[in-house]
Amino acid sequence: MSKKSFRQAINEALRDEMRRDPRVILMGEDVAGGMGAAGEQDAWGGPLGVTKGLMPEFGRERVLDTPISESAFVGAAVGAAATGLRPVADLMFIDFMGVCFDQILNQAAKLRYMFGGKATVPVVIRTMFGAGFRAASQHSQGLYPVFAHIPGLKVVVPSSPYEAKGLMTQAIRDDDPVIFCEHKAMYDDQEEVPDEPYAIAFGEANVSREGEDVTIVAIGRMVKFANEVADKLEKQGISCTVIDPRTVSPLDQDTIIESVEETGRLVVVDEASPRCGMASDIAAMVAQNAFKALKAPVKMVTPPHTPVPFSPALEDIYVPGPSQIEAAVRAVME
Amino acid sequence: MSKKSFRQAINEALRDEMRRDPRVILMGEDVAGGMGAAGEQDAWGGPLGVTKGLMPEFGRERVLDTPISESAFVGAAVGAAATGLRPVADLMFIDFMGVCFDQILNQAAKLRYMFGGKATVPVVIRTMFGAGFRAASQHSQGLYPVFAHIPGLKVVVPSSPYEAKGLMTQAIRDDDPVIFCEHKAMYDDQEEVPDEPYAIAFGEANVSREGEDVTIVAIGRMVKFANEVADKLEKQGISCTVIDPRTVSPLDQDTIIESVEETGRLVVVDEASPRCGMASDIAAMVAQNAFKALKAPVKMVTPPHTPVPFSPALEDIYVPGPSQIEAAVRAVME
Amino acid sequence: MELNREQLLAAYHQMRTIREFEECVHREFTGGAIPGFVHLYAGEEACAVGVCMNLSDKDYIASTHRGHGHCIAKGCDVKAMMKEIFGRKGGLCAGKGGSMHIADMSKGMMGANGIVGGGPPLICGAALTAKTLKTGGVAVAFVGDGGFNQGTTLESMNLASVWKLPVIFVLEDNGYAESTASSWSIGGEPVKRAAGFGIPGEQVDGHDFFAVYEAARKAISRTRAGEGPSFLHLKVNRYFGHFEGDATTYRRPGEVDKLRAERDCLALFRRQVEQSGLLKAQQLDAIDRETAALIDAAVVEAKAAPQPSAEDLLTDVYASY
Amino acid sequence: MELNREQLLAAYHQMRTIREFEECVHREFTGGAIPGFVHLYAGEEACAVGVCMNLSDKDYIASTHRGHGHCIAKGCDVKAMMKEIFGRKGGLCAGKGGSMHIADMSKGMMGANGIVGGGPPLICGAALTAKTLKTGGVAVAFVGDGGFNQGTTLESMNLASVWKLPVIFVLEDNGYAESTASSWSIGGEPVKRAAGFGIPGEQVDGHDFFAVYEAARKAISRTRAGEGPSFLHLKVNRYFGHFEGDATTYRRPGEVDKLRAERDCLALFRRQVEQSGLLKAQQLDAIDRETAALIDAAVVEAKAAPQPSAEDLLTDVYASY
Ligand SMILES: Cc1ncc(C[n+]2csc(CCOP(=O)(O)OP(=O)(O)O)c2C)c(N)n1
Ligand SMILES: Cc1ncc(C[n+]2csc(CCOP(=O)(O)OP(=O)(O)O)c2C)c(N)n1
Ligand SMILES: [Mg+2]
Ligand SMILES: [Mg+2]
Repeated sequence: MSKKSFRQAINEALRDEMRRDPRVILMGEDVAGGMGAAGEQDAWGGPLGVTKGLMPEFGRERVLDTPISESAFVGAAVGAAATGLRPVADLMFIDFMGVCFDQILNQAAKLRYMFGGKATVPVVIRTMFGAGFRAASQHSQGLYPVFAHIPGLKVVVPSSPYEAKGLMTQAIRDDDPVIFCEHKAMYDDQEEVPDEPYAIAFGEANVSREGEDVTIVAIGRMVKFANEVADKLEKQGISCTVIDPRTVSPLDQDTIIESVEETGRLVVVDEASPRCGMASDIAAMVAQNAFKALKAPVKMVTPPHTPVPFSPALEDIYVPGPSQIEAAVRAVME
Repeated sequence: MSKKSFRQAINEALRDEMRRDPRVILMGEDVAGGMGAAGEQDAWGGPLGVTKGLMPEFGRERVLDTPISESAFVGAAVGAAATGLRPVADLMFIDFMGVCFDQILNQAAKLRYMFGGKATVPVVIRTMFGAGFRAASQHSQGLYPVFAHIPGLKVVVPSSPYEAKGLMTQAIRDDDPVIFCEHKAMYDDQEEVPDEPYAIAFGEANVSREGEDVTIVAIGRMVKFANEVADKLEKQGISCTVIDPRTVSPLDQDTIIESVEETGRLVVVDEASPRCGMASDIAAMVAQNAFKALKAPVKMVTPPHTPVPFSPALEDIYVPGPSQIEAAVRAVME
Repeated sequence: MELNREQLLAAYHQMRTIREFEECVHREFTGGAIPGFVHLYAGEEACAVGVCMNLSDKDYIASTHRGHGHCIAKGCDVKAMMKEIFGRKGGLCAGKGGSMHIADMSKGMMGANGIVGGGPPLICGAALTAKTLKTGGVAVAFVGDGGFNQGTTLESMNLASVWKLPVIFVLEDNGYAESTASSWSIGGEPVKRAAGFGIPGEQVDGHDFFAVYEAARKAISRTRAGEGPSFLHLKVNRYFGHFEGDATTYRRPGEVDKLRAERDCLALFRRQVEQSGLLKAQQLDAIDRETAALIDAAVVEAKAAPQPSAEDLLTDVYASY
Repeated sequence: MELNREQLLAAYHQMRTIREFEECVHREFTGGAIPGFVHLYAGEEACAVGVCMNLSDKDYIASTHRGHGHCIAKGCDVKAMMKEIFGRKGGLCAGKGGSMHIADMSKGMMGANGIVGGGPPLICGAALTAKTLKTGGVAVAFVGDGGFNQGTTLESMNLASVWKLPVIFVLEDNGYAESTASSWSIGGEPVKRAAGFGIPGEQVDGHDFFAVYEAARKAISRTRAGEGPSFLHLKVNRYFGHFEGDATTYRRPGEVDKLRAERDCLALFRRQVEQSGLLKAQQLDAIDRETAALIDAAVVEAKAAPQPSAEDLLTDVYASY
């Protein structure tokens, strides 16, 4: 056990699984870096350094830099997974899904079903998402609701270094295609993380605190904010349960429903766009399955229905934060 | 006024707008057909003949066949729209969005916002969706919830020939990018359709019948089923309002909310996949905004969370039909 | 390299099986017994068989929407294929895939694909597996002339070139993508385009089994030896419409009749092996009868096979739930 | 074709403005005043200016993530650009786009693009508009060596070829895509690749303004005359990291210093026009001072400009609500 950043936690999970299983390989643009160049090899380890050090240990045969050809290399990861490897492909930003979406939507997600169960596709697609980085409309999106919409994909959104390590380990060991969504503003977050490998099961939410008045379901970076708000409101006599689904698909419906059956109130907090998003997905599920328990309207906290603006002044009001969450909790308590 | 098929209705809207405005052009694979071939020109008019006859009238300069390069030609339509034309691009099946998604997600939808309002993108992307055709997993999806998720896109799902003509006219006249989703099993549906051009405004739901007990919101082909069920239940003393949103983005929230405020019960019927879909989008919106009026849990009728199977025996139980809708209405009446 | 009698008989057997299969599916579809979208391979048999004769089970192929021929050439079970196309239990994909998604991973057949250009990226992955695990295998991507313009195909050519993957790209240029002529839709010249990605290739008459076989043999052994991807441009024709139901009005009247009379790969094959004395007409006739009987039996069995059961709808979405 | 004095001064003015702009943005970013992802064009000025000198406002360009140089070369307002990069009101895109989405449709600048390969399809559309409305305009897609492997780019080359669009594809090969060498990532040879799509092209020294200008002139007039798309492969270098913050350890130590000393486009330009007696040192020095002052003023104004207001967040999503 030691303090590790979100970045280190993921790096460690990748390293440990690569040590354990020679079929695990990495590929992506500059996942090592320096390919073909005269200077330093492993020059990048990905744009935010998450895969740094893996190429020196495992060699270029297992850590493959790629041309900028996401369809080809994400598809290659899918094809390699179907034929015996366990690739982890790096789709640098989730916003780039658009240039390789078919290989995820129609190939990775469907091969097993279309082939009557006679294929498995144990591929992991790591990708960065999220606003707050002043990275503007094409580098700041959530977009995991799009993946959650697609049957056949598992979609992971870790909320802390500890979660990230355990979920990445599971993602690599899992026999289904997994979209692993890392919030780019969390890489430097730190917490105590075990040194040895461990896997966190998919479809099991983490209840980070239990309360009596309101259930807050929050995703990714929003979990931290939800806990902050819950801390604050606790002192003011409002007691909240905070649930982190960890995997948005499969979704641990039971934990959410059971909690709402106790509290009678639901606030869902998500950073992705509101329409057909995770907030509405969870809110609707509760309105259908735990209606009798509800004492107040469900409340969704999301950004507005706009692209992500560049200007810091605008982005700061775009991203949901503690104040919006607090307002929502207070609203359902009225 | 005369009986027209869904196919004819769309063809007429395209033809009339092309006559009215020389900037309207069509492009897509085999939208005319026969390009470069020795036999008949205008050989196809699209795989289901929807654009047949337009090339002979408007010429190959305004009805452009394309290579199989959806990113290039959908992107070209977007770029042409931003520079002065009003293109209608044919993305043959909505399932093919994966090979051109970036041009829709990050270009068409965002140019206006990213450029601070200094661009308009009056492009229409026509596309076929829907199950029931035994077309299997990669040619039967709904997928419009993915487009509805994206700020900057307008998404239309017509439910009849009359609606199709008026909504296509509006789509072409609209200054925003529009995804126009045509259910492939509806092309031969017929009804009375005016001969002259008319536009149906976006964001205004059609209330096809008003009742007191249950609000059914249904989309696309499901509208017909919902009306059938409402007819049947009427005779048994259950009176339903049936709402067709027509455009799933923008969504006419007010009409839905007002209706639920009267009936107190909501069933949402959608053919797209359930997670982060239109059914949950509408159900959650109501659970948040009309909670006080609700007398029963909201109920969603969708296919299961699986790809679309090929076998007719399986596909027939995959697609929601009148029996599932009836069961849902009865359930909320309990 | 000369093919021996046994190999020649096998080649003819496969080509003939494909032809019978497709003619039969055409009849059954027209009769209303087969649902969905069906694209037939008749006329192109020499391509699939000429290429796949150079492959074994450890080698993979990725097919297109026009996949029956590739399936048969790669050794898939013909009866299970027919059941699949009828959507029945016992189908190669349990009835869930149908014609457009027919596949058998155990035979190295990674699937027909409903997405034009869907296969090449996948096949790069199969090649990467072969390279990483040093299986000695190669991987073949079949692409149509239409699919040759899809970005996924073009990217895959570059990736295979740069990664030096054991991939052979086989362009089956049957003159049309739906109703659009390949002479129009392909800018430039295919062999030069491949060369522009650093991939050597050649153009071959796709009606001529021997020409295809020989070109494929050279390309595949070069690639198998670790020299990187290769390319073949097969000029060929299809006999039926783009899909079943297509009236093919974009073709000159009589175009197909002339092709059937003059460029039929089965007839060309027969002429060549009979004239050279390698095989006798009776041997080939026997194969004709045998394959016809096989296909008849396949249809009878497919029609008698049970429908999938309701619970099959919800399985196979995930490997672990 | 000879450039007259006025044109030469204008060319130098633009190149110098770009250099000043980028050096200044580098300083301000390092000092923490500029947020976000910023990619600088310094070193490549001769490419943007050499090409865009052949264009007018009715011609369109699509840029890359490294877009400041293209913006300036296409005539965008430098002060509004600086405000945009600072995210302020009055920015070229009202502060909503930033460096990666800087654009001015009224100048025919269709935008920097955060998506590698995002621009070429759009530019095919601009070219289609020009062709359909017979404006006489052409459209230029700037693509990096990394972006040259993106399927969207490759498809666009084929589409432009087949549709005979007035598009010029300009490959700015600065040796790297992020940290990956273009000598590795591009399979085959770029000019041959373009030829494989039926597009003629040539390779040019991208440090040499005159070489770029002349090659672009020929390519653009050919394309403007209706002969279809053209291609240019510009070999060049960037001075700064891939983005601001990149330590560029993948480059040989001293690589950039040597380039700055030996292959700097501004220095090469000066030498040539001075030696040939076309322009005098003083004239160029005056431009240096003028552009430096302009950029200084731009920064001062940008820093003083107000932030966008909260209601701006919700506008410009749709043209009609
Ligand atoms: C991405 C995508 N675009 C379009 C289609 C529709 N489509 C199916 S087959 C086909 C033509 C393919 O032509 P080609 O590649 O030459 O193969 P062929 O049919 O001639 O064997 C088209 C356009 C598709 N299935 N996928
Ligand atoms: C589709 C997509 N993939 C990856 C990236 C991340 N990315 C941004 S710039 C870049 C390198 C581009 O290299 P090149 O095209 O040579 O342009 P240069 O930066 O050298 O000007 C990469 C990989 C992106 N923005 N979009
Ligand atoms: Mg073809
Ligand atoms: Mg570069």
